[in-house]
Amino acid sequence: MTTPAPTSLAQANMMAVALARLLRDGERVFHGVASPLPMVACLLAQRLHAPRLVYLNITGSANPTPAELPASTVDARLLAGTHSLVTLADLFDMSARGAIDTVFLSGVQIDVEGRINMSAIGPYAQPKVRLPGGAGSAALMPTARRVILWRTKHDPRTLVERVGFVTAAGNVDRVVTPLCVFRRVEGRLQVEQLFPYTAADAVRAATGFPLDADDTTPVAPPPSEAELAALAAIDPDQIRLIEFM
Amino acid sequence: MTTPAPTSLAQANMMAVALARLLRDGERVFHGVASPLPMVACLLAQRLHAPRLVYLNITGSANPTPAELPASTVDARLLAGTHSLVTLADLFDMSARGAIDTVFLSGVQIDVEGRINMSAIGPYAQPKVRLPGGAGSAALMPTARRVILWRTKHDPRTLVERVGFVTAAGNVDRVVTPLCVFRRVEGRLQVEQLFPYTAADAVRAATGFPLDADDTTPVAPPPSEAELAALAAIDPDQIRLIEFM
Amino acid sequence: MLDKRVSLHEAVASIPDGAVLALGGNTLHRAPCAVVHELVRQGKRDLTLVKTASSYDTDLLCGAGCVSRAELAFVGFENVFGLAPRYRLAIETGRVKLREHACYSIITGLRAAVQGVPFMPIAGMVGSDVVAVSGFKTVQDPYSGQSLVAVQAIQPDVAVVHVQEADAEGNAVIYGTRFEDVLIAQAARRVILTCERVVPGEKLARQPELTAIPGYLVEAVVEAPRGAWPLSCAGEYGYDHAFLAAYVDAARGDEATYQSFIEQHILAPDAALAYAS
Amino acid sequence: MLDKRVSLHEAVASIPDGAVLALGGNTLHRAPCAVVHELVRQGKRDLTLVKTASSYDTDLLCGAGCVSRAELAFVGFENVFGLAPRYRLAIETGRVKLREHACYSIITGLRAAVQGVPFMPIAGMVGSDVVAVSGFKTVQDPYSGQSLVAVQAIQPDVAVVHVQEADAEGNAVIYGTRFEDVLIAQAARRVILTCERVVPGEKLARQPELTAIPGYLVEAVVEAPRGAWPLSCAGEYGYDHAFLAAYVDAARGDEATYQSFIEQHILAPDAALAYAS
Repeated sequence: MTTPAPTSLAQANMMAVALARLLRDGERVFHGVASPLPMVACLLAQRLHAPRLVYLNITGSANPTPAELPASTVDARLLAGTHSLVTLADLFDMSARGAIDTVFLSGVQIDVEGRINMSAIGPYAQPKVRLPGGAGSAALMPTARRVILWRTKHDPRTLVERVGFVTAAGNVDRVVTPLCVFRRVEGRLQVEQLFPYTAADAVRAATGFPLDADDTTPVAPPPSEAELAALAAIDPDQIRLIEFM
Repeated sequence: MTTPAPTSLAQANMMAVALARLLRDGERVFHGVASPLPMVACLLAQRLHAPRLVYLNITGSANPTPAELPASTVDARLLAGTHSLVTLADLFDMSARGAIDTVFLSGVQIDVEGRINMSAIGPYAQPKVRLPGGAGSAALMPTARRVILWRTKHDPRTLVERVGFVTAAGNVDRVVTPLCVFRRVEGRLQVEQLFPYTAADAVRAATGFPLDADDTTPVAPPPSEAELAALAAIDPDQIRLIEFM
Repeated sequence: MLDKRVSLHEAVASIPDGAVLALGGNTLHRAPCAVVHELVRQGKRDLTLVKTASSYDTDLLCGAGCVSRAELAFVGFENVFGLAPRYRLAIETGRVKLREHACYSIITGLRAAVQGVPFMPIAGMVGSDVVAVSGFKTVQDPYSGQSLVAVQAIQPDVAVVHVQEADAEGNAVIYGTRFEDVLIAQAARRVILTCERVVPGEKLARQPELTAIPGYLVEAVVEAPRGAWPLSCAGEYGYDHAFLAAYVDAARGDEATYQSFIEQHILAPDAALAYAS
Repeated sequence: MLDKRVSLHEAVASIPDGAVLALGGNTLHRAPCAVVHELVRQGKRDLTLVKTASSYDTDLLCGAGCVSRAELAFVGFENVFGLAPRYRLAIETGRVKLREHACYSIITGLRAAVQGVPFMPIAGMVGSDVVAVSGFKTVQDPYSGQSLVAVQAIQPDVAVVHVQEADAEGNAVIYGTRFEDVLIAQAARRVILTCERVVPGEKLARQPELTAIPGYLVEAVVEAPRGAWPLSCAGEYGYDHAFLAAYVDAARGDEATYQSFIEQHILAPDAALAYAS
């Protein structure tokens, strides 16, 4: 395990804030396993602009008020304060019947159409790397009203023209990386916002598919004082950094 | 509402005892709504010869120890002492996957093949009498390993050659009435045991399909002292009589 | 935490004529009768009822002319009072159109809605004439070729459930049997909850394992003490034998007798107060 | 009340080579690890694992050579330790044959088994290559003609679940999230329960709403304190970060290093005792 690069905290903060800003008050938002940044983003959005957001997670809790954030997002610490518990099946059912507004998912590879690979690098039957698998994504991605992808790596092997194996495909709306926010427009990812510490040419170079990002591409506002203060309050142990290790 | 005929208690006792005798130790037995006699029979069998019988009912309890018996067999009094609760859906699922041994069901009409009508007397679309409906029977009867029917009326309009409407059909093994126990042999009901207070010709006259019951037909042993004592202990308020009113 | 409490009148006013309405409880137990009575008072029409096993609730709504269609598996007062007179009459005269079910096919249809699929295969049903009269089709298992009865999704417009305890956001605790209450709450587009008492959310947070229906599925919460009356509510009260006897007696009578009973016991301005006694 | 308590050794000895085995818990949490360790000790072979999201349990069983097939949707140590090294290796070398799933298709297959039907339609899955590689067929809704992915029933031979409390008959209370534990207990032909502690049945009778798995579905009860170790058990203990770090480190090493770790920590006669510390 390597230690985070010096810029990791800035990137983690920017990503958490960017994810949170995409969330709307009153919507039902869900994340699954291995999702520290979405966990932080949901709590952040609730604290800032979306107090009525219903934050659901794979532990089956709703609107938890965790005293400390876990590194595993299936952890019982995510049950603290909840008034209800449901099973994984109940949550997937909700998405299946259109009752979840936004689902956070990730992919080891993400392609220009927003499809993800969580299954295998190399030939599927004899893979070079067997990946963890897509967990809920193949069922959630076509049924959730909106999918937000996130990935803490942004390089040409991660953001590719076409994934070698489609673990899941569906209603992807945005993709958030350490460098930018993509939006899917007419079926293809385009840079919607650059992050303040990056430049358009760096993003183009780090992306495995063509982009028209340039100096006119909008830049996301950096995390505000209020956002940073809320982040510090929610995640004092900087669990959000774990995805950068 | 009419008061029970003088012989009703003897009939109710005999039926409860006959139903209980059909139950085997260790099996899973289920009854649904409107089933006072099966409720009594399950408790009786557990107390007498089947201490390991798993008694399940539509309230979702298992092996309850009710302080008093309810007239409705969906009543919360049937939860007393249970260590678990499940839903109706869970119980029907159990039958569907072959995990229930014996199910008690009834029919306003029962035919020679053991099919029941709980739906309508007269043309289905414009019935002379709309009956309650079969509740779980259409799903349970083909899937339960064994179905025991009971009916507190035994006359030619109740036990018919062919029901006008088949609410449910399936794995019927025995039918218990106030007069006798039928067994289904090669698809047709035959008298297995006459009750001690009846005669073969009376049963033939009361049945709407041909029977070969005669003087050589076995007679059920009357309720024993032990059976009657257990009945009195389980059902001191004589809830079992309610089906005769 | 959102406070979703509204008055009984307001909650029921939000149920439109023509709605597909799923009612909680089972036979004589824990049906949302306060809402049923208010539906009669507000003169709702053309409802479709969805329930497995029902009694007074369905009988009254049919007798009061609120219902035009029903998907049901059992309606009766069990052995306590026998057949449901006004339900019978409504079906026999064709005023209410029944799509007869087994309890399990209601459950299966609700499950299909919960799981976002248009149909679900069901075990059993074979040999029952219900399959034909209710228009159930068959489906082949694409793996084995086996033929099964397929049940269409049943998605109620509104589910109404009466529970013992809920917080103001609609997290609901059911003591004793849950019947199909959780299923109808999941399947329905909207959920109206009535409860014996509203409790502080902190109570539920201490033992969230007990919460049967999560608040985020619930649109409105009505505090309705004795809200299942005259039916039972586990741990709170049994069914009201005397009232139900009087009801069934009136329901077996002629139309004038029955309507007079409804007028006196359901519609009269002070009738609602009597329930709380 | 039947007393179904048996020793860990006896319970695991009853699981035959070649069994289809469903494990409770999820990722780093409440998997029945005491049973997993004993499976390794007893040298079970040719198991098929069924689970939605797994970590150490699957990795160890694959690494110890107990597994030949798997139906899974996710195996990894989340962000805590990343990929599951021995699971990876087993798939990459072809020693374990994976039928890849989404969590929801595992759930749907289990539900089909629970409901006694050979298949069930599922929402979603469209556009995923998993459909083709795992051989999921499609089915048409007989009502609308809509095409859906159909999942075959998954009926485990044995489900193993670790819970906080159970009575001697196997009535099981799960505090916190239930994951798919109830579902696998319903779907499986046999259920083996391990628990932190056996409690008197009277405790469960006081609040039967908390019983997640009814005893009549359970064949054997093993009292196994710290039975989820080194994974977490809600309300009892967190996962053992130091042990898992050492495990993953060894699992990333060569075969000798890994087998030596298993020898020392799982197979050694006093290894089992160390878990209780």
